[in-house]
Amino acid sequence: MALSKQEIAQRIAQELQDKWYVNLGIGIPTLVANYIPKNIDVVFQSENGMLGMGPFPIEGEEDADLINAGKQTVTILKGGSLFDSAMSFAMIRGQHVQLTVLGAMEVSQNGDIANWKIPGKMVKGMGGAMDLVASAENIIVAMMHTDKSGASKLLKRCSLPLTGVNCVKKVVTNLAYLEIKNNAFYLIERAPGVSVEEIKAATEGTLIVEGEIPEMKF
Amino acid sequence: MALSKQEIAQRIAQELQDKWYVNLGIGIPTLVANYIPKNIDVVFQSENGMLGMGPFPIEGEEDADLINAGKQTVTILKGGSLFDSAMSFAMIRGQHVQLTVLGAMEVSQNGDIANWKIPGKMVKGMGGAMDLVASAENIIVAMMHTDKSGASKLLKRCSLPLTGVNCVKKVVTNLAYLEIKNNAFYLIERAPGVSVEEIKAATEGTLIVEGEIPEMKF
Amino acid sequence: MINKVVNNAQDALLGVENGMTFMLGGFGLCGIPENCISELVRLGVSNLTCISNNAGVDDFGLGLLLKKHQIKKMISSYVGENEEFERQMLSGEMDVELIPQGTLAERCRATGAGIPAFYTPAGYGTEVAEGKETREFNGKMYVLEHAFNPEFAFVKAWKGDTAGNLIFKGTARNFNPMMAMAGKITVAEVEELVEAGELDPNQIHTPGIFVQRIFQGKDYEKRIEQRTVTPKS
Amino acid sequence: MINKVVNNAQDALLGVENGMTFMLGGFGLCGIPENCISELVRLGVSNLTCISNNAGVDDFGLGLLLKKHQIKKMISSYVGENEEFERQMLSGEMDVELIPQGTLAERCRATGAGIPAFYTPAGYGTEVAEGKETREFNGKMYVLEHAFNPEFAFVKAWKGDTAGNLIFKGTARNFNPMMAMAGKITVAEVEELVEAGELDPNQIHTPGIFVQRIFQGKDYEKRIEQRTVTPKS
Repeated sequence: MALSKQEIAQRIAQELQDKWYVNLGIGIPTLVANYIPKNIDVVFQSENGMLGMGPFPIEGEEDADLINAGKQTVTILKGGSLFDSAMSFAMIRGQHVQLTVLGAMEVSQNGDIANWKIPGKMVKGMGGAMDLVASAENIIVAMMHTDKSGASKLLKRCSLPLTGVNCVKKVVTNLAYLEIKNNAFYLIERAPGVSVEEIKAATEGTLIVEGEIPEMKF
Repeated sequence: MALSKQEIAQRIAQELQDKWYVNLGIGIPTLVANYIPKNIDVVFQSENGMLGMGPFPIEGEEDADLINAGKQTVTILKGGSLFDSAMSFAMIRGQHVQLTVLGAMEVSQNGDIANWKIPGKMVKGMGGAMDLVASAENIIVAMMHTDKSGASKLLKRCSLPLTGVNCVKKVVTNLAYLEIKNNAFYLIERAPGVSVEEIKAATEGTLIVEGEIPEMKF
Repeated sequence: MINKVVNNAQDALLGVENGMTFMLGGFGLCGIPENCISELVRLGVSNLTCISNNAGVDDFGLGLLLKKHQIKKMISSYVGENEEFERQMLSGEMDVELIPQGTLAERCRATGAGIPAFYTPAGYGTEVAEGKETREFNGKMYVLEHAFNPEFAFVKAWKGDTAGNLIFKGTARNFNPMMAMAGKITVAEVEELVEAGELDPNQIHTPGIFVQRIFQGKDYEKRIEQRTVTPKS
Repeated sequence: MINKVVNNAQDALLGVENGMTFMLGGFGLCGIPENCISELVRLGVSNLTCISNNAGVDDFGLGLLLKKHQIKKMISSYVGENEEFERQMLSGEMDVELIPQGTLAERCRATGAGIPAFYTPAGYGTEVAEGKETREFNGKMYVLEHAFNPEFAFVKAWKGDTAGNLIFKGTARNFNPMMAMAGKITVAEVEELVEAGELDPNQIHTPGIFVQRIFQGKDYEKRIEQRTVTPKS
């Protein structure tokens, strides 16, 4: 069965490594914070100016001056720090953040990503996404494999305006965990109960299937 | 009679204006701080990371962590601030400092200045001087009019490696107060008792003398 | 010490005119100069170019200026959460330049720091880089980005002193420090204005040299955009 | 929170090798990483390239490395006050690259901030700009300057916590924050090491993300180069 958004986040959380600084985008990526493996220390960076982002505040303790990049009230953990936006993006651009997880409307087999604009329809802006994808050494995209009409979002070429080029290395969808290399999507794991054929059918870009493809483990 | 170093500083201090932030170089410029006109507020910036530099500390209260750009122990005034070197030069480069006063080995009639290197002999380095002269809107050079052998230091062209080009607007020497424009030194004031002829003789660069040249007043 | 205090927002905004370019601090509604925005609405100045990470919401922040059609052009990184904004943008009533958030922050800093241009990887290969110089350094491609040239910067701080020194709180710091560096005239409104000497010089975020006018703000609403909480257990 | 604490200078400098490029914080003798410098002397590593605003004095600071001929090249803005330095430089034993102080600070920041290059007016028309690209922006000439690529950065802070957050004191801050951002491995030595959570997150100068190793320094001399005082009246 296809993964829920929570399960996508849970699978991505398995990729976290000890001592990593991590930036989580809005949407599914935010949920990753709920599934940090035991025995590892990771620190969440919020690009509006915080390291050590903690959980939502206890009801009644919200502080208008302490929000995350999604404008949600949050807390800061012991050992965290606060800084301005130039410093925040110095961290990002300077590759001090080890992992970026973000959502996408489209990803292409050469690692391009589109997630900020639908011409004539929706223009919310790229926020920090262009800086993040242009800079991060390690980018995981969290997304649905297809759109509501069933059309694939894993493409040969993105049709929407790009957010970044040749940058995405890993994609976790509701159907599969894929790596991008050699101008193709390499199928690494299947969602439990989802067949290789189903994934092939849902992937417009070149899909490489080498050997037996294991199911994800949670 | 030619001015003493203190008097050069005193004359320069008359150029200070209310609400100016001022960077004083090492040597004669440092002495300017002793002659701030009454009824004006100026703030001294030290490029190693301080605004609101105050006098030397009371004996016994020296703090190794509070020095000026000349590595001298100083104090910080109420309302001052401390910051890093990048921020300090952001202030300088961004023209937030209204006046720079610095020493020179040579100045030329087109406003070039040389003060950091004598090839084969002395190479202490430019420190912050190149940033200061390239950025400041308002630069006053404090210097002796001639070197120890009597050779002019106000030249048609500098012979030493330059610190900056076309940047010096005013020069106060032991003999005169001069402005630099139209590729010439304009004589504005004489040191008390020093004749125009003496100044002419000590100036290698083109010296313009228009009308009666008043003596400096202190 | 040079005294930068003015009486109120009205005095702080003297010289503001139609057609000017402003920077306004804040991320979402966090750390926005509420008093300055109210005064801009009251003054009714129009044809403004506003550089601000976001554009407020329909009835608060820069949304108040949008509603009155005072803004000709917005330069932002993210403009969601604002229906009137979207309407004016899609209808062409307002011009919008969207730029990556880190590029926006760095361009603000560059403006104040006397850096006319710098290279950044953000936006390479996208429409953000169209018409811009690109260049390779160490095998990676970068885009040349330039400083801004704003007439005024409006920032909001937590505490400030009479010398113009500012301290921000939490994530309300965001774009405020760089914008404070960048204004030809920088106006700072603060929640608490103290005498010079009361703030620890070692803890100042924005040195007073960058601030031309400072005033004690009033009636701060500090609206929360997304109130997310953990229920009391 | 990620713990960055190592036992001592010896552990902090693991991996230091001959021929490497280091950044070392400090202005004059103010805010220099005394413990790291001592350990570099003890290790005897040589052929080093050192990026530091100054080069110490004959018997303290980087002068200690100079005396042992461990430095192949110095990149600094000001190197007076050091006879052995002058001797090695004029004799050609050591290579010296002098660059404007603001350019040095900005290049350190750029290194840490992922900015490969930027334009600055400093040095235009002088030998500092020789061989470098120059360019006009708004009628003024600028020089293109690049980021560095140091293996280690050694910085000294006043207080630090186990998460690597740093607070500097007075003008001992100087180059330390930018260099902390720039090291592939940044080693911070501190006068006082505290638990994560003891420092106010709003007052941290260098966020812990930039620091890979931190240790409690010892035996600080904090020598004063020019002791200038006002006599007691």
